[in-house]
Amino acid sequence: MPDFCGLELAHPIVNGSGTFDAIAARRAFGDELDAAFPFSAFVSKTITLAPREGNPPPRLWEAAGGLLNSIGLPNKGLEGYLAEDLPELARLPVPLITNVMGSTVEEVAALVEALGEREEVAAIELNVSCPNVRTGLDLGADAAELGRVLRAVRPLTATPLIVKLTPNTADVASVAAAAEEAGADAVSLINTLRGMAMQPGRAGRPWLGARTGGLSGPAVRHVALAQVAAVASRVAVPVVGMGGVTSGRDALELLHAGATLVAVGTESFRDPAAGRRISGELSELAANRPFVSEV
Amino acid sequence: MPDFCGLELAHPIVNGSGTFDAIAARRAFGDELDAAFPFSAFVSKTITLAPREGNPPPRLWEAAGGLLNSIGLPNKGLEGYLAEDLPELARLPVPLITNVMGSTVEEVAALVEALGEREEVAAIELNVSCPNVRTGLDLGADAAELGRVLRAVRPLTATPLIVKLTPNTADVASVAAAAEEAGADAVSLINTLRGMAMQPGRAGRPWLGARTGGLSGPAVRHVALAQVAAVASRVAVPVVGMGGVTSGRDALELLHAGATLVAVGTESFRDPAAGRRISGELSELAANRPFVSEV
Amino acid sequence: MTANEPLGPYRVIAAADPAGPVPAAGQFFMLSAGERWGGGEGGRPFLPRAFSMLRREGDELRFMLEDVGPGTNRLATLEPGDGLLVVGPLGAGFTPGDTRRALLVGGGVGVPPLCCLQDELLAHRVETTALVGFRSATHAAAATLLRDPRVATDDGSIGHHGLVTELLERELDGAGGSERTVFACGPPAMLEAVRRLCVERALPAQLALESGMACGFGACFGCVVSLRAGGYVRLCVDGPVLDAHVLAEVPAH
Amino acid sequence: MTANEPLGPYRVIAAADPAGPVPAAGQFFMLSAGERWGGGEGGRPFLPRAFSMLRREGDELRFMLEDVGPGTNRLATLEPGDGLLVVGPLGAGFTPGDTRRALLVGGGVGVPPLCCLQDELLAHRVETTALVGFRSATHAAAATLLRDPRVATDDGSIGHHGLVTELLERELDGAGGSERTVFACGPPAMLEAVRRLCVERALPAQLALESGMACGFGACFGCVVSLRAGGYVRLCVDGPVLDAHVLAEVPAH
Ligand SMILES: Cc1cc2nc3c(=O)[nH]c(=O)nc-3n(C[C@H](O)[C@H](O)[C@H](O)COP(=O)(O)OP(=O)(O)OC[C@H]3O[C@@H](n4cnc5c(N)ncnc54)[C@H](O)[C@@H]3O)c2cc1C
Ligand SMILES: Cc1cc2nc3c(=O)[nH]c(=O)nc-3n(C[C@H](O)[C@H](O)[C@H](O)COP(=O)(O)OP(=O)(O)OC[C@H]3O[C@@H](n4cnc5c(N)ncnc54)[C@H](O)[C@@H]3O)c2cc1C
Ligand SMILES: Cc1cc2nc3c(=O)[nH]c(=O)nc-3n(C[C@H](O)[C@H](O)[C@H](O)COP(=O)(O)O)c2cc1C
Ligand SMILES: Cc1cc2nc3c(=O)[nH]c(=O)nc-3n(C[C@H](O)[C@H](O)[C@H](O)COP(=O)(O)O)c2cc1C
Ligand code: FES
Ligand code: FES
Repeated sequence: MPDFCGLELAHPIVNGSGTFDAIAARRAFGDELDAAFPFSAFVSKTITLAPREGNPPPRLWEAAGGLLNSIGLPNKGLEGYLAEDLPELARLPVPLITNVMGSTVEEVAALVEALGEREEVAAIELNVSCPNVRTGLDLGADAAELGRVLRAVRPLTATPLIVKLTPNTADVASVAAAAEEAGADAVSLINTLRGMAMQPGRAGRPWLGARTGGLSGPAVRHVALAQVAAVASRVAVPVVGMGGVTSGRDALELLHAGATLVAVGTESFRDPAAGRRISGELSELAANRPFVSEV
Repeated sequence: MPDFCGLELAHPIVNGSGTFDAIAARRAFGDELDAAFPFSAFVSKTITLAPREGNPPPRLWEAAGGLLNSIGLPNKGLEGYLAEDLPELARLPVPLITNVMGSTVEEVAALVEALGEREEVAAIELNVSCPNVRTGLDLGADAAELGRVLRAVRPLTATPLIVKLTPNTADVASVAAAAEEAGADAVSLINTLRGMAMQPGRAGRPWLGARTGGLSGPAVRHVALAQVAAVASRVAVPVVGMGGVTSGRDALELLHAGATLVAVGTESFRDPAAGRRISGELSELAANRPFVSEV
Repeated sequence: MTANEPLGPYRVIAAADPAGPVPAAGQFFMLSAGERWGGGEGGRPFLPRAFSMLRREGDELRFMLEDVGPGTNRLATLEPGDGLLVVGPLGAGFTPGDTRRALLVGGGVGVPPLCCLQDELLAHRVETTALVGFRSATHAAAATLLRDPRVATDDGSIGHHGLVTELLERELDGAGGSERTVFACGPPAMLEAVRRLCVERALPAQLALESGMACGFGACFGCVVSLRAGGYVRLCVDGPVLDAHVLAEVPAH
Repeated sequence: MTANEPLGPYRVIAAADPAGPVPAAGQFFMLSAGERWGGGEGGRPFLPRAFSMLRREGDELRFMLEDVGPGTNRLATLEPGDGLLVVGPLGAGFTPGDTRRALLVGGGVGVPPLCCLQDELLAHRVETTALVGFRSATHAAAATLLRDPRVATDDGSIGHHGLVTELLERELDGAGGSERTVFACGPPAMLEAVRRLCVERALPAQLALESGMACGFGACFGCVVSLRAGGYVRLCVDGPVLDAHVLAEVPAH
């Protein structure tokens, strides 16, 4: 029973933000889904202050051992989320983590404040893989900028705050340390790696509607392990590790690298019950094979 | 016949540094290799000032769609290279590009000066994926540091200088622009993505002798396309694109993204003649399918 | 996988699904091989692939597919007994609804959902006309899955020499043409032509679209198509069958 | 791929190689499937796999392999006619050299290079003694590839109940034991035991080692082993057969 920021979770497997829509899944698979919910906590797709349509299609490109996506964070906006989605998500049998993103301090503050008031929201995850208006870089690529934003919003709520780091940076451990220092209760990583695909047969034309996208899946698993290990050895707050997990063994490796929870993303696309399968594999591994622990 | 920094090359396919050892390959495959050399120029493994043994084994881990390596730049050092390897490499039927790395300005300067004097060396490639003594970060992760080093060494030789960028950075295009401004004649990318693998069955123990390594192969192809496109649209100097190329089609996509040459790395491991195959596929594509060109 | 048989250049594959819910015409399933999914061209396939249900016979689901890439290639070469991951039924299928005479229009691998639909309509004694287009007579083998189909081929090797939308136009211009409901599935260019025809004539029309899909159950937001009114819908949960009149256009991919 | 046959729990596979150079005992080849290399456990295999030549018969190369992971699994399930990429012969094999009586010591998938070597030695009328260890009698089926082998099994189900290195020790303690040259190939623990025995007794010994390899032709510097004198050598170009006396130890992987 992992304890994560005060939440008692049934097992260490949660979903990666934006890779499982519990409301749509309920429509597709019926109420049995809730009875055997694949994750020990549910992480929402990223919510922004104003509604977003997302990027123009195509939004998907299949890569060797992975997926490149340029979804572009379509969502109903804060109000729509609170009015329409939150009641539905509150019915889930597991705690709800709401993921948010803003491109200015003010936006982030408004999101954190509004969600912090809702007791249905067990924790807030802040997605910092968004271009920062001041620097042009992703907010999460720059330790100083991220610290500035966090110090401004941290006092606005008592709800645990998870910072979802971007992997597209030279030194993720320094960024994580800055987040911890500025008051983050946990960090999560990795988000997708920036990538691009070309339209078959059309010279120089990108395939994705947004030109570039983010790579996920087994292709990024070893990058995730390196970043999670680097971050976990640098910060004291709990780490949610993710990136390319497809099995209990993969999850265990992230736990051994220092993660407290492991998120499953792209693997759910092929197997919607992957979370449940992986948490089962994980307990089997723990039960059957006492691992030699030496670091 | 691509013109690259004044070199007239027979086709656009070269090798990635450290992924083809022309001297060992001659021993394995005999002199026919030279007769049908797979690349239009040969790029040496990275040479350092002093000899290096490289990292402790294991040095290889197979990933989904790729390879994680922690070879650690074993080499005979500058003197050994000049005395033993250069005469052998000068016999190759293609121009020789020598790749070097130093961890201080003085080291880089000594390497560039010594190699710049040798007419067997058609160009020098500077590998900047090495931790910088001043900043702790990779030299190539930091535009200002890289500019400083390049401005110091650029005047030391008239031989074309290619800067091999590191992909482990937030904004590779800015680093490329700094390299260009400081006098680089070309840039090459991507080098390997930082990654880690765990020892099967041993909790938290890294597999690689050096703990972390670098990811290459098809798993990184879309990251390479994004970085090459970003760099090519930012700098005017020629770009050598690489990362996960396994076919003429992959190579063409990098060319369309703005590369002048394409390097083949990991793919040569499975197919030592991959360079020749890929350049053949490339000319076939060019001949048979007039691509619609629109950007 | 319980069967894998050729049908002209296509394959009809079957999967045992004793416990699954009964799918409706136009619904689809996400399929992937239980083993060795991957390792094809470009290291693919990685994601599952969407296939419309062709028919459910007893405990068996049937699909018809064309080998066009690494995913369909792998599925086409599986053998009975090999593992197959089946997720579904998914999405919103056709809504036959009223009693207007049904015009089924399809082409190529767009035939399967129309077969299902025809079965359903015939069971409800609704009259149907089926118009189907193919590249050639060999491909037209798939027309045998339908009852009384009228066939068009690109090369004229069987049936009407030309596009199936020409047959459709003739039919709509004929007696009772304005009293039809159109149900269509096929390649984008065909569907776009059908959409235009039906929008021009203000005819009710339901189009079963395709789009790249990563998940098929609403999780990834990757499969969106644009609406005429602005905004996007996810094809896997709000479709794959959409009202022709709400669409901006049928996307080329 | 021209043949794929079981030999106990192993497979013996054959590949047509009409144009290739004639390999020497102890040399190896890098193999990979022509199609669908990948898509196994963890998305692997990706790199080619190293296999010692078992024998060359006519234009055919033969290999013996054990299915231990995604690469060997894929190769073990190929069928005659399927594409196989073959790179080689590679590396430095055994150097039979002198006329001292040869002691061949092997275990499991270490048998193939000893078969080759025995053929060569017998052709030069050098006497050989072959000692081979296996997990069980079923595995010991691979001993039939050798002439007059003496077998040890871990479970005692056939031959000596114990380690092959016990047979070796007995042989070295016996008459003429100090007049032997040892040629060995097998799992790391066995090779390390052989190395110690031969170093202690100052006996000439050549060990065919294994190591993870990415390329097999000296390109990647990934396959290094430590020398007693310090430094590393690449097993694929300076080995896989190395003099036992130059090694620091036989690495566990
Ligand atoms: C709801 C629905 C129902 C369907 N029903 C059927 C059916 O009944 N029968 C049938 O045969 N087919 C059906 N399809 C189509 C089928 O899903 C595709 O043919 C299949 O996914 C192709 O996969 P592939 O790997 O064989 O080829 P791919 O190469 O994956 O697909 C071919 C197309 O995908 C694009 N593409 C190429 N490379 C990539 C890449 N790396 N990433 C993303 N896109 C790429 C190109 O546009 C190319 O034309 C249906 C699709 C949908 C959405
Ligand atoms: C010169 C030489 C000759 C050989 N001759 C033979 C022969 O004649 N017959 C034969 O059967 N075998 C032979 N081998 C061994 C054979 O090459 C291996 O068994 C084979 O490579 C295993 O591949 P696999 O994919 O089946 O299993 P893998 O899972 O790749 O290999 C199993 C071992 O590799 C390690 N491993 C696991 N995962 C990974 C990973 N992701 N990356 C890197 N390492 C990993 C572990 O140590 C594991 O025990 C030889 C090896 C060498 C070097
Ligand atoms: C289709 C898709 C949509 C995603 N949307 C979001 C999102 O809205 N917010 C976010 O923080 N991360 C998002 N991610 C990133 C994932 O949560 C996760 O960090 C990443 O995919 C790596 O994990 P994986 O390899 O297991 O998929 C998305 C990933 C995918 C593939
Ligand atoms: C085994 C190995 C060794 C490498 N050694 C070097 C090196 O010495 N110097 C260097 O600049 N890059 C080195 N690289 C990086 C490659 O040159 C190339 O940038 C990278 O592998 C991406 O290309 P690929 O995906 O085609 O392999 C090495 C890569 C591999 C796999
Ligand atoms: S395919 Fe994933 S949302 Fe439709
Ligand atoms: S396996 Fe690549 S150098 Fe030996």
